[in-house]
Amino acid sequence: MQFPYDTSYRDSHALLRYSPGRIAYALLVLALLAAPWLLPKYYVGEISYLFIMCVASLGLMVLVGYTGQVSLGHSAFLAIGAYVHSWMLSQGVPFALAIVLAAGITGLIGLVIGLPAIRVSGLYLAMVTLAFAILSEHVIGHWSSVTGGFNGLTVQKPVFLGLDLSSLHAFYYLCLAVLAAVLLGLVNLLRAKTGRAFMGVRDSEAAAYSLGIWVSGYKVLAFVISAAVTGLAGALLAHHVRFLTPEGFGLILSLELVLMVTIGGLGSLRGAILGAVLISMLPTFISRIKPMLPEQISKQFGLEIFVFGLVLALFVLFEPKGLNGRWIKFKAFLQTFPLYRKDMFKRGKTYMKSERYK
Amino acid sequence: MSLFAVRDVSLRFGGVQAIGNVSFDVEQGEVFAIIGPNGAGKTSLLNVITRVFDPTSGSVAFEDQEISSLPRHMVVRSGIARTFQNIELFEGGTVLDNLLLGRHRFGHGSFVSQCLWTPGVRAAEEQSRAHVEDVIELLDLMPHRNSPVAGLPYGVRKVVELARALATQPRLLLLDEPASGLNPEETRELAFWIDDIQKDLGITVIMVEHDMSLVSEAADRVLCMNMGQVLALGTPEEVQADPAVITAYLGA
Amino acid sequence: MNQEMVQVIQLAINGMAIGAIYALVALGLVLTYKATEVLNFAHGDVLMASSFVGWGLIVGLGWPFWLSALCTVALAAALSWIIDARVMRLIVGQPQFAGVMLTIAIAFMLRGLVSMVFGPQSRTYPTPWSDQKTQLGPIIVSDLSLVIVAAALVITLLLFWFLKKTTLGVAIQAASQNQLAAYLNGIRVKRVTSLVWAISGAVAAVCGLLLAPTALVDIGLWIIVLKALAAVVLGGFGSIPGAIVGGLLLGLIEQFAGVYLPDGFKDAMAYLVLIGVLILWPRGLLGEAHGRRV
Amino acid sequence: AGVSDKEIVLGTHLDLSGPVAAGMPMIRNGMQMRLDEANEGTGVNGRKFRLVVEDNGSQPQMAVRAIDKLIRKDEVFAVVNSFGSGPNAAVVKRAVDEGVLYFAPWGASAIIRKSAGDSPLLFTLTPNYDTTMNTGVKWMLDTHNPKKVGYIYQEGPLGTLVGEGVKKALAAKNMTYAAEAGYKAGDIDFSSQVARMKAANVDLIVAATLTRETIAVMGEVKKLGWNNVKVLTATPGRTGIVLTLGKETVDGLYGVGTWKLYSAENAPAQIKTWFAAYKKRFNADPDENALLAYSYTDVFVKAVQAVGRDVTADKVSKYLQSNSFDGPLFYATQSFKGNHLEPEYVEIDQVKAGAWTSLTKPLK
Amino acid sequence: MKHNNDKHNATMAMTQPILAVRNLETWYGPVNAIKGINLEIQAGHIVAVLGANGAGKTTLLNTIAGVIDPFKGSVEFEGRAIHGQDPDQVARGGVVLVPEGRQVFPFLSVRENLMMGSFARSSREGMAADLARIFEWFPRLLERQDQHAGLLSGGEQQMLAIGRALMARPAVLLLDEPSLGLSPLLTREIFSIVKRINTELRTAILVVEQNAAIALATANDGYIMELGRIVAAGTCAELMEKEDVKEFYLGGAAANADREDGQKQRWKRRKTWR
Ligand SMILES: Nc1ncnc2c1ncn2[C@@H]1O[C@H](COP(=O)(O)OP(=O)(O)OP(=O)(O)O)[C@@H](O)[C@H]1O
Ligand SMILES: Nc1ncnc2c1ncn2[C@@H]1O[C@H](COP(=O)(O)OP(=O)(O)OP(=O)(O)O)[C@@H](O)[C@H]1O
Ligand SMILES: [Mg+2]
Ligand SMILES: [Mg+2]
Repeated sequence: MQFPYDTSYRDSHALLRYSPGRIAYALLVLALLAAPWLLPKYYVGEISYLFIMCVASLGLMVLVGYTGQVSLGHSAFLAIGAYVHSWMLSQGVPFALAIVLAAGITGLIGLVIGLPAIRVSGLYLAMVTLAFAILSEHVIGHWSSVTGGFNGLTVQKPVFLGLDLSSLHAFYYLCLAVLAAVLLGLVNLLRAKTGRAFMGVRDSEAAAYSLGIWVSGYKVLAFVISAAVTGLAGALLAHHVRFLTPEGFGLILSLELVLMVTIGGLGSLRGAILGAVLISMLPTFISRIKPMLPEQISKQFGLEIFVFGLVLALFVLFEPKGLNGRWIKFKAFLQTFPLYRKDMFKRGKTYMKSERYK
Repeated sequence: MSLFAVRDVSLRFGGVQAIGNVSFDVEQGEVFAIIGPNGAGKTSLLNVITRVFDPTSGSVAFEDQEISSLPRHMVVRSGIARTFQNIELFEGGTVLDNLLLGRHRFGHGSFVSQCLWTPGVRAAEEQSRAHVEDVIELLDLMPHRNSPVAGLPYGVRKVVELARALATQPRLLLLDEPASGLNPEETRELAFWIDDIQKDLGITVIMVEHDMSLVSEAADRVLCMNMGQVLALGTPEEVQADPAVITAYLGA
Repeated sequence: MNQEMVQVIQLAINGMAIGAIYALVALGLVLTYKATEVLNFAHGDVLMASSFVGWGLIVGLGWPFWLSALCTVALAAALSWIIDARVMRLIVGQPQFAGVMLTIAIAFMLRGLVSMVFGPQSRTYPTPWSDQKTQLGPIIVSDLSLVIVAAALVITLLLFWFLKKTTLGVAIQAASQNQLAAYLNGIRVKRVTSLVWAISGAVAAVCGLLLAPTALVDIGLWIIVLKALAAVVLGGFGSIPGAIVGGLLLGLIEQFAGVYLPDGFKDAMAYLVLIGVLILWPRGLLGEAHGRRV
Repeated sequence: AGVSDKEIVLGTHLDLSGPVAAGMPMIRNGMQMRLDEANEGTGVNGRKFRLVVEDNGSQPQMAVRAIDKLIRKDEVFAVVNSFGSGPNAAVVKRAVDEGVLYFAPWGASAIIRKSAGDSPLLFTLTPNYDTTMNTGVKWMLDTHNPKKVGYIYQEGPLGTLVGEGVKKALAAKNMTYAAEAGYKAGDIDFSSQVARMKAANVDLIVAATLTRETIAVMGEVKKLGWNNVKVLTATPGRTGIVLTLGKETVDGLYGVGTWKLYSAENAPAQIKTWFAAYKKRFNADPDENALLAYSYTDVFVKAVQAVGRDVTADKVSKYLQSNSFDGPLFYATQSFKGNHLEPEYVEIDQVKAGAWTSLTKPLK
Repeated sequence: MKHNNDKHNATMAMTQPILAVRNLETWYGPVNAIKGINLEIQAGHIVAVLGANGAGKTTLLNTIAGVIDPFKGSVEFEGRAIHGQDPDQVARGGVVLVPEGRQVFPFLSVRENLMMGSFARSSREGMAADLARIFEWFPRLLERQDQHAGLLSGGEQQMLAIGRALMARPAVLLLDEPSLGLSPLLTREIFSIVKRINTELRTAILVVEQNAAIALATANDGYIMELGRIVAAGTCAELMEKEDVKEFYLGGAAANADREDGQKQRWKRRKTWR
């Protein structure tokens, strides 16, 4: 059993207060650093991709999980980040500058898309972002002089200080570094004033105003941060794919991102990462288990999507608080060990609360 | 010149005249109660003061500054904090989170330094926390400090809201039915707190209230509204003795 | 009538015909939204599945069209009832978005099931109206479009009357606005919400059956739900007239933008209008006035 | 890589879960059929083919993961008959850079070529949309002399590429589009596109459309009673399925064919047996894609067979480059020039009485 | 406490109670909100439940109404167990709850809200008369009958919620803090209406209330809850005699005495019942 207690104010916002947690995370970091030498090539590449999706998922989580604004158009920010980055590389802009500018420009576009959020909210906002994504796909497809249109755009290799970052290992570390930086930055931001203000905007606008939170400002700020982080992920994704076409950034990708944050658990960065891992690995996992099924079933078309849907449904049904919720229960189990009651988290009757007044 | 002045404020919702030409002054250090039948426009008046609604006409001044055209989020910066009739807490957070949000109007470092969690930001956080702890202590919230507000009993939630308003270090505090849902014992405690807030912290209080025991115990002056109009204004005793107030509000 | 006029009228008629389909699909979305505040992403897939079932009955089993249509509608209603009663029910009280996720999951499963059961190939079946058209002076309308418009009209009026004028209809609205209070008033909330889902499923089946002759029985039919979504949003969530207005508007915009604006603006225009409308009317054209009292 | 004592591992990535998943069983089955034939007995020089199928969902990102798995985990010898312009363009470079043969990707050959940096390990067999369309439209212009030409296209690589060919043919006659109208994959209504054509009063509509859209466009044209217009569809619309689903609606439709088309009735005996074998094995009627996948695989298998026991990508590549091939769907014997199967024959067909009837000999 | 309960039960043992709660225990996840409660309502009686914040009063009512399932124990209505039923079933059975915090249907008009109340009634008969009576009792609602309920003031919503429950013609009416946010005049009116409902319609009423004075004056019997348990029970007359009740619930003499010397006494004596 573990009892939380603070001995100074600092304790309460410390990130890892107890040594088990510290040790666990230190081990995780070590494992991630060593992974490229320990794992087969294929997995190293897969994990790099996971890192990228984690960054994108973190970006969306800031918006959906912390300010409660749903975006169905985040694939557009990925696309913008990827295209801006690739275009700048092709214009001879150095890699480091290009990736920062890609994030910055995507952030600016996030600002423009965030402006309607001042007036529009909920599902209406989701639709605005969806419309934006469709429009931007349209623009990318038709602005062929810059984007290569539907014929695609080849992405130049990432070179930083004369170092080729496109090799399997170098790219792995690049993605890991970006993920770590984004994660730390967001963790800090969200435990500081800005993060609390986001929560305020999400839970009660009336109260937020009364405490001096400039609600519209923070809503737009969340869009900007979210877009910039997602744009950053887009820039990395460009190097992962090495060849950009507009179809790569459609509605499906947006949905996947939204699935990541909801399955992960809204309102938690850990959830964003867990969700990204689950959703990105699921198709691979399904195709791995397929050969184990009898031929009549495994050769059926539609099996993939059916199983994908089934797994999603099971997750939503049995863990509506997301993977993060599961994690918290697991921790509670460990911390209260002999006293843990199974029905501690049992769900009783629940009733729908209208969200229409928001 | 008084600390706070409402001048000829009117508010219409379509055909409903929620407030009609209400004027009053509140002096520094006063506890000013607003009473009146349900639907008299009391909450609406607080909403006009805190810029939730634009008044159809009239003006509101605080410390000689016109506040009826401030952006909504700037009101608290001029020193006015409020609570809500139907509790508006941040349900996703703990009591502590809610109170720390009350400190929003004080600087905590730039955006970038927040991302980097610089020593400056950390110091600001700790300072906020120290201030919040004072409020927690004042209002006896220690046992609930780290509880999620979502599961708290109604009465505690009311106190948390009050505490959050206090955390903004206001000079004028607007309370909307602070005693509703409290039992007499708790109401008496609230009276003590209001007393402390007024005497020790020097905060002027305007409260909308239906519990006459609290009003007569805590308030210096009382305004009674009816159908959006001022019905009576005076000391608690005077107002409670006013026959118009008795017929419209108190009952025989 | 000069050439130009004929064209404008023809376009308007075409736009209304396609708009009526959008509106009808949108109507189904509005219903489930009204009853359970779930944005049903699986609606398009119920529609698609119904068209396959319709094919199975008409072509596969060789049943007469009307009997098959009736059975298909009943099956779709039953399916939707089950989706609500057995699946959606389990996550009541969770944030709105959990519901959206769940319907997406159900959508995937339906799509997978249909292609596993029927195979993924496109197909078609005959209807009493296939390849028939009606000529009104210089204007030509396919009979199917007329049927669609009529169906949209009848269904809308029925639903409108049902929700506004019958006690059960008002109870449906009540259950959606405050479920706990509805329970406490003795409204059989579970039955009522499932009923609405079933109605919505039936409407989807009608759409699926009417759409298949022109758009083929195809797994990709579900995509129409995106258009319907745009229509719902244009008109305002939870508003039945809104869904109709939104759907028709969308159809007309597409039609006229497709002919009179430069190539490439057909879809873009619809979404630009959508964004513009929402900025001016953040709750859609006919959405309920909202805002919480504080 | 991919060649062991007993086995040659081949990979492919198809759209198993995306928008065109419906067509994939045909490709996979056709390919599998040819490989199984090769595996009979002792197999190919003592080795047997094993095929690994991955899903690309028609999305570049998924394709990248699929190819990474094929290359790094399954260590395939070659990627054969992988599907989709975008997915193939996105991944081809990864494969050839690792020394993996990339054979017969289904998609826009020129784009895939460009993306691969003209690697000698890439062999494209799909005729280019732009060049074949150029030939087809040219024939229409010469034969029917349309005054105004309109273009209806699916937004995406198909529309872009076909458009390039059409434009080129028009430019040669000093013409441009009188009207063009795009649509998005998944659209169900084509009345506005056809109305736009009608408004521009065109007398030839070139349609870069797939099955459903081709039928719908024809349906609109017929509905309007618009008799003095011809509709020419590109290869993806010139299929058997368009006939079965479109019925009378598609009567009179012109199509640009880049391979022979058989139906169960009019096929030569040899093809009929093949149809029967397919039906027996997969319990479904094959379409031209199945046969096409079969023929492409056939070319590949022949090359592997020919180089003998010591199989390397280089050798297979050399063999392919220096020999010519025939197949049941090819209009004539063809060979690889610059690793692309040439010449690109084109035939103009028209739907008459429910069947594609050729109007021309194969044109170059 | 035991003693109290026994005596209380003994006095009423001859008639079967219309509603009986036995050994009820309810949990919110890890929180034990009520810890074994026994309570009875005789037909035609008004019972008041008093208690501090968080005592579990709302939880008790919610458990009776079927909003929450109890962990242990039973709720019996007219001798039949009703715990574990869905709230709509309980309501149609005749036990209707007016929940804490004005649960109105915000986008329905006031009149439609009232119509919804009649869903639980067994017969449609006399509905118009009931509606008229409610409008007579709450004239304010008549004025606002076509307005969306969500736009009413707090007090107006409370009236609406009570009126709506009455439309169900319940056998047992459960009221959770009906005076919350009402003006003193209205509070009194509501309680007089409660009394009238009780006498005119013979409805048994269980009312949770902070305003103990008026609650005890209206009710026949009372219970006092603290931290999930019943700590005192008896007829209202008995309860009003208790010193503790006087001091803590009736805002008794002790508190006012402190002010005599001009200085408020800052001590807070917290009652712990045992
Ligand atoms: N947004 C609105 N639209 C229309 N009418 C409104 C709106 N807000 C309030 N009203 C009406 O204005 C009147 C005054 O409401 P207000 O909430 O100020 O009353 P109150 O004095 O606070 O009452 P209570 O003591 O019951 O809380 C009420 O009749 C209410 O119906
Ligand atoms: N949803 C919930 N989740 C967790 N705990 C809860 C929840 N609702 C109530 N509780 C806890 O159960 C206990 C009893 O709460 P309840 O609301 O029944 O009290 P009450 O007597 O009605 O108080 P009040 O006078 O404030 O309405 C409290 O300690 C409260 O914190
Ligand atoms: Mg009020
Ligand atoms: Mg309570």
